Amino acid sequence: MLSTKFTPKTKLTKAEIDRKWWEVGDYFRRNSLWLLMYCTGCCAIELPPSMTSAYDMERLGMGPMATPRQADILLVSGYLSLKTLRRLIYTYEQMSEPKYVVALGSCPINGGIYHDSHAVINQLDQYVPVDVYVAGCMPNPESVLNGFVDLMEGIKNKTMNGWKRYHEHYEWYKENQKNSLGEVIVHDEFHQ
Amino acid sequence: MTIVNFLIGIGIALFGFVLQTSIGGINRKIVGRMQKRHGPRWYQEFLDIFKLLSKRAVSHGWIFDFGVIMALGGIVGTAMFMPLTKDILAFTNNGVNYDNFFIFVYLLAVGMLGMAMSASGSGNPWASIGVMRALTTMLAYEVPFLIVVLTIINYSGQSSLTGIMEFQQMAGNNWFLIAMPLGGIVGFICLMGMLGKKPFETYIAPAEIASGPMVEYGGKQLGMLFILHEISVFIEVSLFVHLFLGGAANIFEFLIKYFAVYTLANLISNVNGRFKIDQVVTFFYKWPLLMAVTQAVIVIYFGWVI
Amino acid sequence: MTNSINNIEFVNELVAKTTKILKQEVIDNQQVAYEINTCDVHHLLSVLKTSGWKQLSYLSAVDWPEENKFEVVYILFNWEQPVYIQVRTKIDRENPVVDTITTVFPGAKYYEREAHEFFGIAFPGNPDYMKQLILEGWDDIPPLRKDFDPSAYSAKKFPSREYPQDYSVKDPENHTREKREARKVRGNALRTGGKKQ
Amino acid sequence: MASIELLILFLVGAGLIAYLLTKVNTFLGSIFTIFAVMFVFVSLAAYGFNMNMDTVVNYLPGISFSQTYLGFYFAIIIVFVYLMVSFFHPYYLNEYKYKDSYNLLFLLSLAGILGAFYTDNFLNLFFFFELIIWTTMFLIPQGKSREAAVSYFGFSVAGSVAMLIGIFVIFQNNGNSFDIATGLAALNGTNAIFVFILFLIAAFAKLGSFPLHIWLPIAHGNAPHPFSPVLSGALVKLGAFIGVLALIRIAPATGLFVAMDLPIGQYVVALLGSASIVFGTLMAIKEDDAKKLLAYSSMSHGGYILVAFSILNGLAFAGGFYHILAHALASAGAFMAIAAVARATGTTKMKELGGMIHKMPITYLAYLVAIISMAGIPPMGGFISKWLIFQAVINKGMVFVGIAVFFGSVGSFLYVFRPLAALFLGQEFREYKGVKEAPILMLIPTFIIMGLNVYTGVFPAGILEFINKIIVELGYTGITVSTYAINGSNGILNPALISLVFAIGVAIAFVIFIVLKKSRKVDLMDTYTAANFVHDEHLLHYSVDFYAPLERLYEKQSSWMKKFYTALAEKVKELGKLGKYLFMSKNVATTLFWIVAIIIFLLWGEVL
Repeated sequence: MLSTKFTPKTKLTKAEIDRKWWEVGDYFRRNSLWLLMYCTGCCAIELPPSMTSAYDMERLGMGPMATPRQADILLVSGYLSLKTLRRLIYTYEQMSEPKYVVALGSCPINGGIYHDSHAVINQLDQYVPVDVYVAGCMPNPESVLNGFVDLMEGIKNKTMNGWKRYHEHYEWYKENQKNSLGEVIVHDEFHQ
Repeated sequence: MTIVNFLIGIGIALFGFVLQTSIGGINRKIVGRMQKRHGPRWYQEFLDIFKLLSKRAVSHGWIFDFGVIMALGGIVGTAMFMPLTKDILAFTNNGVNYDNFFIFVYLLAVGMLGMAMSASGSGNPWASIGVMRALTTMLAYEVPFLIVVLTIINYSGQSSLTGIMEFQQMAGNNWFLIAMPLGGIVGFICLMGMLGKKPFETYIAPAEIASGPMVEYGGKQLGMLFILHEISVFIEVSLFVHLFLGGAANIFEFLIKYFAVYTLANLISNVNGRFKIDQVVTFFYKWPLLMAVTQAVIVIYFGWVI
Repeated sequence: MTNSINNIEFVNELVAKTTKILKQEVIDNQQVAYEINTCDVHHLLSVLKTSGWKQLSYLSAVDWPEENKFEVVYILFNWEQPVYIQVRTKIDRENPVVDTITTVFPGAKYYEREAHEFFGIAFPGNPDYMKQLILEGWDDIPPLRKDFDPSAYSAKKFPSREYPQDYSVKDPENHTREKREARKVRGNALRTGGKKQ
Repeated sequence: MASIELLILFLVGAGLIAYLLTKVNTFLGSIFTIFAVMFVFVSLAAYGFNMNMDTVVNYLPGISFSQTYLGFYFAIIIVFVYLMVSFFHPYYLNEYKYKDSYNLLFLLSLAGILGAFYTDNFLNLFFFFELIIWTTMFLIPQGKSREAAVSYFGFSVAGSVAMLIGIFVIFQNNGNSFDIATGLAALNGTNAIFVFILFLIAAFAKLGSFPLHIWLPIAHGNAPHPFSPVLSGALVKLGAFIGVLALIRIAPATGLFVAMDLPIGQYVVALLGSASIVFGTLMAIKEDDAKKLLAYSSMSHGGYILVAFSILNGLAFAGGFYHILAHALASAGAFMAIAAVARATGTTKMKELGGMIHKMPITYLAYLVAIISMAGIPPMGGFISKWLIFQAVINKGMVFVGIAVFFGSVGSFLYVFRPLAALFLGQEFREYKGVKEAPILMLIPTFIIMGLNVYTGVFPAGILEFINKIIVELGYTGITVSTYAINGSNGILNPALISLVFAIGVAIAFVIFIVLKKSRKVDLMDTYTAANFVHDEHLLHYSVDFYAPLERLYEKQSSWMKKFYTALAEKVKELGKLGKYLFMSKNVATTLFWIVAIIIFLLWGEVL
């Protein structure tokens, strides 16, 4: 409501100001998404064509980053064995917020062709919140980029709040992790 | 010295930030076109920086934050001294210009020290390795560069940047890039080292040491380091413009020269691989140093200047 | 001795001279396998090491539940004569114990730990063989034994996605062979520029 | 009026009292030492600045004093360092074997220093020098090794002998008078060159400059922790004093380099100083022990001082004198910080330490301020002096000296950063969990030195005006200094403005930092490890062979000087064996024969 001479200027509450700033922040966030590529599986091979001149991810403001602290998106490309899942959770918790998870391929969705392996998990969103799934075995670069555009739309519509879910349902996630992994942070002779 | 001088100084630092961030973005686009890509938007670097500032970062203790503040403070302070043209300059008093060349070299070092401290304070070994490489690279490029500057100051009798600028713009004097061709080449190679462009990009090396000193930063600290980086690039490229390209009589001349120098450095960078750190040192202490000394001997002891 | 057939003959002679061969198998002209008694393994490996097979490429096991045996396999390689030698020996499946060979090949330390982890074979003499190596915090019977059911384990440990309806495309009639033929024809047509062959 | 003679006698008496008190109670004796040094410092500061000291000698036979600005400048700096260090004594002396004599020797060496800088007689100068050398020689082995004392003494004696010969030449030249002023003035021709070289040998040996530098890291590295700041911040400056006598007061008329307008002798000294800078820098980069590293840095800074004094103009002298002050403050500060760490942890090896900042933040700040000054970065004192020296070097167009000067300046970043990263920053080691900040008495001098380091960098005008008096006294024109700005030969510097702008920059950065979202605090071990679980902080602390790729480039060459001196020592040993074989043989007749032969040889032409 515009303030005129006759209507007194409405004072915004702190929550409203925060929301406004958050929307401004969202504009920057969705136009500059940096990836941390967790290249575990075969879907990683789809990333070079989507980054280089054929599809050029950089025109969307996206680019690869070296460490989880700097990145916004944790890109899980392919199947996750127990060992990699432990590291994935560790990496996810190191990322600075807001953070998003994009999972490529069918393996993180339902285990894919490894659904009956003793070492590969079946469903990633039991352990960390996944914002966008890109199905396919493997998904081609168009669908990968489409997934990212979906993510941007979602950030605009405030639906991509997996990192908030992780905070809210922290116990539930930890419970699942514990059930499947035993302990998340392992101690053995190589890590002491 | 009034408050106005300080406001002008802050304005110059802000101008430098905006200028370099835009030109950096344009250069990313140029590189994209070179690689047959569409390239990012020209204002992409602004988006990146503001996004980083909006994120929630992690902190590894007070030195981690204090180092970043000290680094950005040092660089902003250095930028406040930088003259844009021979008249646009923050600190001037009764015809005396306080823009001594050594301020830029050593006040810039405060920033570097702050960043190194903060990076080491994060407790990450990659960061320490990156700092080690950055300091070693600095040891490599600084000496030939300073020898060339020694020649310039000795020949022109001025160590203030505006003084050097005016000396070059006087009738009968050439730009130092032309007057001292060997020194000019050395200066440009050293500029590449200062900017951390390939092949001297050893201390960032994202695929090798996980972006070196910046490994632990995210969110606002990284955003501040990006601002720091943009301003320090502004300082370094402007130094080259003022020292070797005759400075600028007006702001447009400055912009053109600045854009040309930065784009050339960027283009050269994009067709090069990366040196190992010891190769950087041996490279700089072989040809650039030899050329710099030759130039200095020619100019100082023989007085031969084009 | 550049000819690999000669090499294999040389190996045959060497092994026969050293120990009793239960079974011999020439896999190809660069690989040969011998099955020997468990007690002879140490001796044979030492002899082979001194004769040039300096590298222990791999150590693992095969599960034979019908025979109730584990077959431990040592693969050796020689950098001068290109022949892989597999030394196999069968041990009891109920009480799988075989002496360590770290005295001959110190690098076998990690292979033995791996074999212990995946088959449950004990290697007395190797102080570390009980430690975990690849599987972190494993809580079931060793997974490469044939009586281990990975599917059941997966169902037990890893929650699976539940679908309200079955999305999988199942072909009631088996047309896959005809489809393959048709694809072949189309491929040929493309390759030859539309001309029929 | 404070009398020099009484001050010296007071110090000797106080030394004896301190000895007795320390025997009773270490803490009491050390506190007494602090007050004794403080008394001397206050007397000097109160009367010395205006040349109001009483130089009449009533009691000491054969000794005479006079006062100069030059001598006072050195004396006040050194006494100040002594005062600061004496605050450390109460906490360290108990570790040493002969702790009773520590305070005695400390005060006696201070007496020697006062005498050396105030005397006007060469023989007295030599006597006081020997007093300093002998007292400090017994202080050094209280630390770790006797070898350190031996090598310190060996090089010092070489310097003393050279100086003594020089003094005799002057004595003969000056009509059998030991007077300093007339003696130096009377020198000319070949004699002047001869004395110049001899005095420079003494200066190089005391300053620890290339090629007489071997003792420096050994003595500094192994000296008692509270004595290293004295060695590096104060005693090394004795060499600079002799250097000033030789380079400026004697200044023999040798050939001239026209291009640089500089005598050849001076230019050679500048080149040797440059070698000292480069060599010290490279060795410091390689060193693993923090104290030895700082010792090599002292060597490199000694090179700067030599370079400054060999460029014969007021600007360079101002740089040199200012550098003496700045380096004394910086190196005392750095060594004292290391000493505090060594007290808490028991080691100075960088590979055994880490993360001390979380335990000792004030010590860390002291070290930080000291190294900023040492590396010549504004807003600390080292920047002013280096700027002045750069101005002089550039103005003279000394290209090759320039390479060394710039190399040392950038190289000093590399080596001073190493202890910072390895000792203070990085991972926090579990074995030092119980370590605490240094006690309050040790923090007092730390704060004072920190403040002075900043003061010398922000408001150098007052000090530079005093230095101008020295320069005028030496017969050169001083530099132009206004309240805030310093005029160089080709530019103007405003240190206060630089500091202010830096402060504004930091304020801006702080505002940016504070308005943004607050960061999440995480543990030091929670770092990016390529997603590996690391539970041992030692694995995440990168401090061993920090500059390995750089070191590899010169590791073969780095031991040349050491090998040369080892070979020399071997030769001397062999000579000694020969003498032993000839004289100490079992056959008495042979020994007698040699003795008679030598007596005849010595008396040939005199008596016989």
